[in-house]
Amino acid sequence: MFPWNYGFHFGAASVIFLGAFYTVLVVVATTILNALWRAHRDLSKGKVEDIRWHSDFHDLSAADRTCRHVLTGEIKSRECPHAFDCRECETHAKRIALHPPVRAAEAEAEIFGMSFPLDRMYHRGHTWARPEADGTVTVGLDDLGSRLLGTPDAVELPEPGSRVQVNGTAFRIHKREADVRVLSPVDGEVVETGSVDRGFFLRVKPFADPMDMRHLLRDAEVKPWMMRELERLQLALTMEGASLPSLADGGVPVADIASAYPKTDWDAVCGEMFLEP
Amino acid sequence: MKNSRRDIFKFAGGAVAGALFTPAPWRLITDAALWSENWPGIPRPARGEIRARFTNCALCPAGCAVRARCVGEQPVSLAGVRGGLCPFGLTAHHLPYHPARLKQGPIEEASAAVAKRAADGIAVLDLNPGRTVSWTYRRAMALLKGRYLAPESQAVAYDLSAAKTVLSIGAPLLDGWGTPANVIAARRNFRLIQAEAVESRTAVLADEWIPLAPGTERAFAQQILGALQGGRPSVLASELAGNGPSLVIGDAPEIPEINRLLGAWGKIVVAPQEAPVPDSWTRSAAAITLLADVPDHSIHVLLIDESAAASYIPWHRIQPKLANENPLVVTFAATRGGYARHAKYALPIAVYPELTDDIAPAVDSIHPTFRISVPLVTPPAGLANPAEFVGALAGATASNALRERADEIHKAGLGTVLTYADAKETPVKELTPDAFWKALTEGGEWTQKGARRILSQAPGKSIDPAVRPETAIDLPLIAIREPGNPALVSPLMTKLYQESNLRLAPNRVALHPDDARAANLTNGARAILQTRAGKCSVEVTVDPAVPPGAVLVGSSPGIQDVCAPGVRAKVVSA
Amino acid sequence: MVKEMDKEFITRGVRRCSTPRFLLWLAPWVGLLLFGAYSAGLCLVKGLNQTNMDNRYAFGLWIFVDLTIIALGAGAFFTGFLLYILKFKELKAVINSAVVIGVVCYSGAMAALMVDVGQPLRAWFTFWYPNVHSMLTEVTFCISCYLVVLLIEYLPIVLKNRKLREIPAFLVFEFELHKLIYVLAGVGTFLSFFHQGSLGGLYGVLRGRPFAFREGIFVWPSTFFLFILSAAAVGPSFLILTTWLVEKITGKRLAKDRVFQMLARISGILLSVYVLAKTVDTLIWINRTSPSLGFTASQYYDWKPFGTWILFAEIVLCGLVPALILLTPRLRARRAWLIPAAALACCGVALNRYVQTVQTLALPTLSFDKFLSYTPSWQETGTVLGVVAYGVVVYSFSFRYFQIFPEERELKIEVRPQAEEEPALAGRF
Amino acid sequence: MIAESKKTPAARYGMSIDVDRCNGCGSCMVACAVENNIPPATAGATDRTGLTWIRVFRIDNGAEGAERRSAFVPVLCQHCGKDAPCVSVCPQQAVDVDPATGIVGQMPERCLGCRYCMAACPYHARYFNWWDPAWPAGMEKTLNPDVSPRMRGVVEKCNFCHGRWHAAKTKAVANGKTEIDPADYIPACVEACPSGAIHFGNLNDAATETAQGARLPNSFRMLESLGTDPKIYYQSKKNWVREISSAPRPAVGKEKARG
Repeated sequence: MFPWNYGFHFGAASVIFLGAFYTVLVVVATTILNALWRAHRDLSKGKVEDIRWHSDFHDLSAADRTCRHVLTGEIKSRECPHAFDCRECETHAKRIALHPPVRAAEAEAEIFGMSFPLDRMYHRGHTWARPEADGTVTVGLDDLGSRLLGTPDAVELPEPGSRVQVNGTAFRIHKREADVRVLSPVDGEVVETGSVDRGFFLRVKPFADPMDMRHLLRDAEVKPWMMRELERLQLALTMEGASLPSLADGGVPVADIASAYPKTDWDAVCGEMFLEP
Repeated sequence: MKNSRRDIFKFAGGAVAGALFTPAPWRLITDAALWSENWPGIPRPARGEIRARFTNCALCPAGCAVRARCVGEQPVSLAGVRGGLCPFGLTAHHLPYHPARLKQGPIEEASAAVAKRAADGIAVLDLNPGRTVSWTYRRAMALLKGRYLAPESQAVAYDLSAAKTVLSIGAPLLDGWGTPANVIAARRNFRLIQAEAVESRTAVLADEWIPLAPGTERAFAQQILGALQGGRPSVLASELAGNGPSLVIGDAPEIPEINRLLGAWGKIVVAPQEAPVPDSWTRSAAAITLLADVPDHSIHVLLIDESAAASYIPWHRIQPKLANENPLVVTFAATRGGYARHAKYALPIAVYPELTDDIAPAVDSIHPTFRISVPLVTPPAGLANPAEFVGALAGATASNALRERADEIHKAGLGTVLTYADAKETPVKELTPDAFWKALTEGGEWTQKGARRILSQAPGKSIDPAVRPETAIDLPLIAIREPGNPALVSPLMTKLYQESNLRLAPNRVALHPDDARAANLTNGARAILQTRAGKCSVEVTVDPAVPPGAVLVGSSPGIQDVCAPGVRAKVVSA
Repeated sequence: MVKEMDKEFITRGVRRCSTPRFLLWLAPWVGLLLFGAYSAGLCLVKGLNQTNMDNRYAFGLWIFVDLTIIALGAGAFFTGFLLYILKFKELKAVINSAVVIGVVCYSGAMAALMVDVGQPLRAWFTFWYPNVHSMLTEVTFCISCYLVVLLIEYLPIVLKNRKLREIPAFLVFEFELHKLIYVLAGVGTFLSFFHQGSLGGLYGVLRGRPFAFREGIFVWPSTFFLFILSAAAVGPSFLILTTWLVEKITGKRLAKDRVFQMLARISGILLSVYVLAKTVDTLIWINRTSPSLGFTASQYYDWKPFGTWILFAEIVLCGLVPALILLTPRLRARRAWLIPAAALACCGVALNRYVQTVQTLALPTLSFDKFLSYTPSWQETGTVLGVVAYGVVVYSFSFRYFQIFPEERELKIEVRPQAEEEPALAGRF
Repeated sequence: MIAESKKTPAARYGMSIDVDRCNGCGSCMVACAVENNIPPATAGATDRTGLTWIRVFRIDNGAEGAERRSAFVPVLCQHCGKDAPCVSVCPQQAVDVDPATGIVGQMPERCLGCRYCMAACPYHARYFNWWDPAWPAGMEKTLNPDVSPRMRGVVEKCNFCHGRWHAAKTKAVANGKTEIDPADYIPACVEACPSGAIHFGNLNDAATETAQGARLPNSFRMLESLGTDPKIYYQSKKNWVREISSAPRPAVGKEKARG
């Protein structure tokens, strides 16, 4: 193995064989060390939430990764290459520049009996962000999200003062067997926590002022997105074995959908809907 | 400075990385390699200066000269001085450690019991006659009015070097028959015809092998005798007569007469000669009685000397000679496998190379010789000395007999002594008695190469012509005997018996594949060997070299007790 | 709540049986595994006299099994190679399964080898004093390196477990490692290429065994290349077979038909190339190699029971026939053809390994040798069964807790309508 | 040491065995076992699991009945001179060829017991320690001090009594000689053979009996067609015995030699 070991001959065979062996060792070791070093760097830079989202996003089925502009029918098919962070997206920027989002006619969109006030912006993980007058942003579950989780069994909110980031965990909600990580629509520092009854869960002081909210859905985008989400919900329910009247029949999602499907794997349904495969 | 856990990890990591650049870990690996190359638990041979010591092998009458490589006093290998040794002799230095060796026995109790009943009718059965101790027995028996018994033997010696054609009827000529060095030296000069049922080790090297039907050796001998006597001519008989001097050897009773007709009697077949014996011994010695000549039920006390037994006599031939009521049998044995099975007392004896004994002349030894097997290893305590035991019964001291005999030889002043260490031959006349004794006990041989004596007694009283084949439908096989083994063999003989099947192990029988199949036996199976005389548990070897209809039997005492050559036998699955 | 004890470890959205049921399924395999451990323990403590191998049959059941499972485990390297290097994206559906099979096969083979050698504690001498001219050195180096690579490839699958990835360090490491996985796939391909080859070379270089000896290119006998080809050819077939088997046992659909078809096509193409090469090699061996060593090839097949039928079975029945089926789109589209063809291909390679190891040693070389037979002792068989049980246990665990088939969730919906007529074994995992 | 062996011409030790003189007594086998500290067989050992560095095979001409003839052939490591099949296969250099003597050596201390060399050897001259070596109590005192006993799980084989070679070499060096005296170096089997069937010596030295035996017209080597250049030469005047040098032929209706 080494020139000083018994029986070592400096021949072509030895040099080629051991050369290849050491190369393999070096390559494998380098790869591992590289991965470890990168992981260490990520951890120290606090990129865990970012990576968790990227990893989750990567595992979403292709249909779930559709670009928002496909939902609105602007583009025929496109998979989001930026993990739903449209702030980095050139296509989005161009699109916005070409067709500024149409303001919706009413102040509130009603979709299958669910209300989506348009004073706020929606994250594809079923949260909304509403800029407040004091420069903070309130974060809450949208109507579909609320109905999916009904009255939560438990809510785990971050401590005020902690940080949340876009697509990172905002808070956790337990409902039946479901344990859902709700994704944050904004970057910032938590200044106040709410509750189901107060209508919001977090009040966040954004890092950047004004806050960049390009990645959130708004106005006319909400409706097509919601239609798509209901389709997904339908699919998820079917997949998880729901046998009760399906939504496609025109049924309106009840206030507590979970209780309507007692035999369904609610964890799987929520995972699907809250973008957490 | 405060040390965090992190700092400790960093330090440890740095230390490990740094250590890789020192020789320590590499050295450690190499040491681990060396350690694993020498597992513990394996015996370490004792080291020490190696020197050669010489003796004579006492395992059989061949008495080969032996050079022993010894570490200190312990022989670690044996080799022949004149040519190679047989496998038994080569490994004899293992015998003292044989697990089956008899190590303890009630010597005093036996002595008292024998002494008490000696007057009833005592006998000594000497299975290795012709030794100095045999004279001791004869003297003791004369004093005790007992009998000195020897197995039946032709009292002849053969001068192979004088033969031009040798016909061996089943004799293991090249496989332990005589002294290997003599036979191999003579082999170049004679044509060897081996007539035998199985292609034995001798038959393989014979110039011609005549395959006999099993059990027809006697008929074959009769045929030759008939041809020589002018009956139906036979090619073989003419060859023997025409290509003389010819010699026929074997067990058939016709053979002495054949040899006489061939002119070998007196020329090749001569009288065995003995080294000089003190007059006082010959004067007061009991006669040699053949076992067969002893009246039935006449022996009340039988002492058997099995040491270096040249042959084993089946128990069923000894037993009828014993008194009906409570016979006392004492055997001097190295193992429990022989007569110890039938004896009241089995007394342990020294084995070669522990023992001090002289060696009876071999069948091909035509000159008087005297060779002593001197101990290379100290015998353990608690062994019986047969000579002293028997001598003590008669009130005679026997412990110095060998020296007395040597002094007698020296007194005669004839012959020469060959010392193995320097390969020098010195006339006895030039030596003092002590120097002569020293030469004998440090590895030497006395021989008197004088004029040989012609046989005075002509052979062939009346030969029982009857060859009555045993008729037995229930015993389909005919036994053939593998040449004998010493009673005790080295554990290393597994190389030949078990790890290669080169030799048939003493407790085995070999069958032709067809016979094995008929008896539903496979190689290595346990089986029962049955004859008219009884049964014996054996292991089976399936060997196409065994002729169909025959069973080649090993030489263990158990098998010999029930199965003599030529008898009908059966092997059944155990 | 024993029933749902391990719920939080199970991938979201897949259906797995209850914990007691899973334990019930594992019980016999764990029993077998313990029996195997006992058998192997006997061989390690008392020595190899516990086996029925001997000086003439120096290799036995274990080597045959090792060679076979390493060939079958070749799916791991070959799928990785196709997916990460040649970018056959569809194979993402089975790559995890392939890696688990690889880990199982290679670690099982290594374990069996450790029992097989007389002094396992000295195994590292091969690294310390390597004889670079020995095929076995190449095998040892490559297999141990490749096992390390496989374990590293297996790591992301483990770390991706739902519960484990909640630990940030695991999550991040898995993410970063997965990004570099193509490097490992490349290294794995390189190593596999050489050890599959040198396993073939192992026997091909035996000049003293004209039945196995082959001429070759440079330092490698032709079996070197034949083994690589055959391993690459049956790796995908074995993946088809295992995936199908798991589907049958669990009553779930795990991979899209497209994946099966692709694997079948790859296997078919490689298998036909292999059959061609093997035929040419056999002809050269019969007509040139063997006679030049003084052995007429026909004599090998005169020792019963190893007649020429074995050659026919190896090349035609278990080579050409499955190759043709796998190459015919109409036939391979139907499970009734696809699965037997894949099984035949696997049998073919097993037979080839059997012939190379067992028949080689059975045939006499000296004219007074006997034709030998050998039956493995129960300790040998037990050890092999233990390795099989170990494989089943590891695979079952992996299947239950890790995402072995990423398409499973998607395919769940398609199997739904038949839910009522699920096979009895449904939900086993 | 290396410079020294370059000065003197390398020896090529070999044997010449006269099959016609071997009566199969087995002395060579036990002498070998004594010399090389080979343990006696364990209870379960057979002729396929034993340790017999030199093994005498009984062969026959394949005929049945009266035509059947046998011979004994001692088979030991043939010390292949060219492309020894066992040397290149050992993964950890436990097998080597001494260029000074041409002896194929085996280092059991280095061996991990993979048995690849055994599969490689066409002469089946390699043996594996299937059992822990065991001697009856006390018998370990008779072990040869010049040879280390081997442990279970390693391969061993004939090395032309390396212990004896070493002793001879030491003696030669002590006497200020570069070459060992042929009389000092005789393997145990050669010494033990009662019929003198085995001759051992330097094949490069044309004067030795061994080299002369190798040149006899009825001399042959086992499986010479494999091209391994074995250094054990056999002689026999019998045609059927000489045929054992060639490949085996199955017994399907053909006359053949078998063991």
